[in-house]
Amino acid sequence: MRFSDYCSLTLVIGLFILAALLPLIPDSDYLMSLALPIAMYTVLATSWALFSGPTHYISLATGAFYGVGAYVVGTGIEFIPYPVLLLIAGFSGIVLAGLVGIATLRLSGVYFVIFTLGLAELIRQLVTWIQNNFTGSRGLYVLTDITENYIYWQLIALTALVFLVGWLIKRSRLGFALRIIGNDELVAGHCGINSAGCKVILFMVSGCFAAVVGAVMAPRFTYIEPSMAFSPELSFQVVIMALLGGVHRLWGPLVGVIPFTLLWEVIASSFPTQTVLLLGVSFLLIVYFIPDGVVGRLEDLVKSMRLARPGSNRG
Amino acid sequence: MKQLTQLIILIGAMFFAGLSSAAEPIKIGAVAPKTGPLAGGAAITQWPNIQLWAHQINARGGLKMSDGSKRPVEIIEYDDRTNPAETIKAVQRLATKDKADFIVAPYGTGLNLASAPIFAKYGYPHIAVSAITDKTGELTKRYPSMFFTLGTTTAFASSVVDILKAMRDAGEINNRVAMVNVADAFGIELADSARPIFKAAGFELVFDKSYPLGTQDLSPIIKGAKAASPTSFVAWSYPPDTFALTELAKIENLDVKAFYTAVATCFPAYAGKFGASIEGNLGAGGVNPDAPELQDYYKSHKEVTGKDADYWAGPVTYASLQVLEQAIEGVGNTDRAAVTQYIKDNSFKTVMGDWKFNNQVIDQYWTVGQWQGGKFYGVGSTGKAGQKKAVIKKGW
Amino acid sequence: MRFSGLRAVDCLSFNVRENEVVGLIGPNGSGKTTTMNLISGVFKPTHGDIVLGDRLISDWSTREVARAGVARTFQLVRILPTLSVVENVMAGAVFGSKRLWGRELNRYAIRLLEKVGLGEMINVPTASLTYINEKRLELARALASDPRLLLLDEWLAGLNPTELQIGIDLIKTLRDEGRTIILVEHVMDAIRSLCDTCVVMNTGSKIAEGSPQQALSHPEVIKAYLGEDHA
Amino acid sequence: MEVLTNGFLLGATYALLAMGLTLQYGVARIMNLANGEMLVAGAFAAFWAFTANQISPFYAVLFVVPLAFIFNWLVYRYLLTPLVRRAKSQGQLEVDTILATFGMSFALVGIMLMLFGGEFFTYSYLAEPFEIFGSPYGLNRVVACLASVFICGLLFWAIYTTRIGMAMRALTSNPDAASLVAIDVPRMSALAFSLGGAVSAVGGIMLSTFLTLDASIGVVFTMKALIIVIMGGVGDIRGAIIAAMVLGIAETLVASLIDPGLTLAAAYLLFILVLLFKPEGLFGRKAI
Repeated sequence: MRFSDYCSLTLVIGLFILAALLPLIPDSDYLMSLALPIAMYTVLATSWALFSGPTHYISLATGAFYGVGAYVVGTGIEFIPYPVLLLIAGFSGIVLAGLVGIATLRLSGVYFVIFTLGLAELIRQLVTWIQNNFTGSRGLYVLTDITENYIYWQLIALTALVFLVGWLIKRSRLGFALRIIGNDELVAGHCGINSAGCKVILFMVSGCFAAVVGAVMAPRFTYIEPSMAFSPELSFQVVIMALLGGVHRLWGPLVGVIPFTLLWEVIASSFPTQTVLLLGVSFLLIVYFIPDGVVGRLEDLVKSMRLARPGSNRG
Repeated sequence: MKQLTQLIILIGAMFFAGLSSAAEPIKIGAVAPKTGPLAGGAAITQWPNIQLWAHQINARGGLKMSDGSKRPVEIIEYDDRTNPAETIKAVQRLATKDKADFIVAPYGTGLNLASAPIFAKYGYPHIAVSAITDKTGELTKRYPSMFFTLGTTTAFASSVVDILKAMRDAGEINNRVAMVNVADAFGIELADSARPIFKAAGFELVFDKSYPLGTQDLSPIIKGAKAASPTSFVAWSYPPDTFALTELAKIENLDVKAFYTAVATCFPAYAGKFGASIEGNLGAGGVNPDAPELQDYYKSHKEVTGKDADYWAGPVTYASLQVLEQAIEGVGNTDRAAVTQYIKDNSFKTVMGDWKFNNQVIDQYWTVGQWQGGKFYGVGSTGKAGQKKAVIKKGW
Repeated sequence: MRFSGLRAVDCLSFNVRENEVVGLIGPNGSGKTTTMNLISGVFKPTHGDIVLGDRLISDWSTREVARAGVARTFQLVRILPTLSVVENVMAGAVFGSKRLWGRELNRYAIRLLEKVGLGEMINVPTASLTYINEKRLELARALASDPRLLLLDEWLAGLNPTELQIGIDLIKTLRDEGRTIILVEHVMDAIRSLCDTCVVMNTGSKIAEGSPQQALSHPEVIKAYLGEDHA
Repeated sequence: MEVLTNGFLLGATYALLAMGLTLQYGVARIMNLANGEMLVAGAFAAFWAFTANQISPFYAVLFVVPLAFIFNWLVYRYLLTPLVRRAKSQGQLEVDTILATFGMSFALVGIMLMLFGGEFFTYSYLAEPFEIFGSPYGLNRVVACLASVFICGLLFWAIYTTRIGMAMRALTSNPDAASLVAIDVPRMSALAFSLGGAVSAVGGIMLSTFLTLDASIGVVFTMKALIIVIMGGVGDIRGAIIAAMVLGIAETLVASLIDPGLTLAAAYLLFILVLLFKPEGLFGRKAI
């Protein structure tokens, strides 16, 4: 590693420590109510971008994995220790993503989008059917002593983990393969890359994170209703946040999550009766005016500044 | 459009109320769905009652404080889009940023339970009206400022069974019951607790199926239930399915002596849609609409909000606001701990009769209602006065 | 290598021996590129067999064919624009028969770049390469897997005379190294100076085979290229 | 027999749902996720006409169709054309339109909430039994089914016999080639999109006679329509009709014979199976 790498590593670790200390600030409750969704969406959007960034597949399955994670905790909380449940949730996410990936990643882009959109609905129905006919009302209540702060810390730890995993993938053969696939899938095949396999692995990583996030969040909701756990809205929010930030850099989604959560908060608190309308409009504005994401915009800006500086050379 | 003008009028009213009494308003937060799956229900039982309550209080100058001054109420509304994460965020925002003095409980079991820790954390009295759960004991122990008013799942299920049992003992129906439920938390929980109760009472569930939330065509359900030739039909249903099941039962001429659909049977829109044919239909909830205080309530509800109130959760929501109102005036200031304690210790006169919380739970409540002569009368309860006798349904 | 089948390419059969350069020529639309795609696994033959060494590879995917040691370039150059020049070459050496990584990979890629004459272009953005340099880069990527069989699809097309000479010399060095190459070309000079054997195709079928001289003077070939009058 | 008739009625309803989206996605290449909201808007109009003005929902068609057409034309012209122009590839256009129309669906829900509030709206119209083969069915369902058959027939006729229809079919199979043979692609796309919107609104009117709806329910219908369109093969009206029928009958069969709790699961399963074994849809052509 070079010196600058050490610098950025220190910076990143410092930021994480700062973020983790947030709940300890007195009167930080309102801040926390924003920081918690930011942390949650950062994990979701970053892990989403790990898959969708390089493969260009828009996955709307986040809600499905999230719901599965929440249900694992809901069903098992009374007789399995919580940390084990997190592992089971992650594992379920991996298995589900693997199955779905093998079945659908051969489909073309738009079919994949629709399929994943339906996936949350499909799983919700299977889960409720099983619950209805076999387990009864078990799995609905999650009464634990896990406080908001602990949930937040778990999410921060997950954020660190997702960044670490993302960084490791980037440096690995897998990451390199993905960049080639993203450029030209035919060439990738001729280079001996198993593109379907790479996509499935990534989808599994992303599904695992989403499921664990669902599991972590479950205690916060106390009562798990299927229609809310498997919410398609969540999937879309993750997509739009990641795209707003930019999916080609590891930290891109983070840059999208923060402004979007804040914007959301401003809309929700200032225009409580027109929330949905304004959300729709802001959604449209993002699609029309920031198509390359904030990161893209930033990079353009940096580029134009460099060009504007006299005597500077390219690169 | 209508809503917009109403809003303007409301704001105007508040403005003038604010002018006439210089006292600082009491901030009341309100979080409930305006969009999402539960928005339809909240638009009938939650929002209009908050509007009515605020209107009435401000019309009489505000809440009386111990120093003799009158403080109007100011409602801060948030839409949680039927998303528990948003409910939590909105309640937290109300508590920390808006510094609301009190917060009206959210709408729906899930949203109430999700936000309960926040209410507890900041010491807000949390009169969870539209929450039906069997875990009231555990929840009230965990959250000392949480109150329940609508009843428990088991009470709802056993009340229906009791009514059917009475009918059977009178020789009006036989043992054959068809039961269906919507496969969402509410329906699953009710069906799950109803099954053993039916069995214990000697009923036979000749048809027992669930259907997914959002099913467009429920006719296979009604056809299937009809084929099992029951004399009673029980559906633990949500509003859209309540309407659909009733319409289909009518079309198919499902000839049962007892026809029960859960949520929304008590909605005015239900009567509006089906007219006289719903005579004898049973549903969740119920009130005693002949009680004078309720008659006043229905009249002013129509005047202020322009809509008819329903026959169950709406009046209960209003009653919970009356509890809050009387507790604040009883304490004479906005000390939340004192108000919570006051709610625990005192009894209240509400549109639903006299209320006294027993271990933070109202244990006398309506469970089953029936359309009789164009009104939805309570026919099953846990010890409410003015209960009518359930009658059998005589065709569509 | 035996080969036959498919409507676009029909009744085609030829062998390539090790260390041999085979030229595949024919008028436009005669099925040359399709043949390349069949060998490299992009298409699967409906009839007939493709054999590499002693293994039947007809049903293999591009990935499997590549891992078995077949590398190719494309008629329309396909470089990877968001990767650097060095990374473009690395792409060939990581996943196929060669599985390099780390410093070794980097050195290996730079060596190959120098070999194809791109030694000075290592730090140039990929998007700003000239046409011949794009072609060189693609060749370097194909070579990176150290292939048993190299497929060059009109690699010399579109080059100006000076570049053409450089290109021919480059392929010559590859031949002298003992590489096995199938060459699709329109440039007859190149065919003459590079190929050991030459297969001429028209409308999907083989019409002649032999040394370049023999094949190009075959009456069918002249007819196919120049029309009836010259036959 | 009863099950089949019921399945047919449901299938016809689904065909009505999907017809609009088929035009919008098949011809105009817009994967319109706001399609369901258009449908709900149509239903709202019928509800309003019926309850406030005692106008039969079928007369409501007369003013809903032109309004929906104009509205959708404006949407296409001013909101979607920039995306079409910007898109470098079909894939990018798909992503952009999916996101944009999702935003639109939010905005439309917001507008409807503002205008009508969030309550359920439902009314009784033709809710009388109608006997087919000796068993009763809702007359409103039967009428909706007939309307669906009529609309599908009309579209079928228009697409397969008129000049404009031929242009649209050309557009479906290859937009680039279509522009080469002097088909005004932008105008034709706008026409198809607006027509699709109008058809969806009519579907909403029909549905409102027997379903209970509210402002935010549109996404449910969008989802169903998407499944049908993709199952049927993009841009193919015949495919969409057959897929709708298959789905309707399959759902009814599962609900009647196995368990109503699994109807939607069965629908998705069918969807996956079709995609896996015939990725181009029941009637679609193989991509080249």
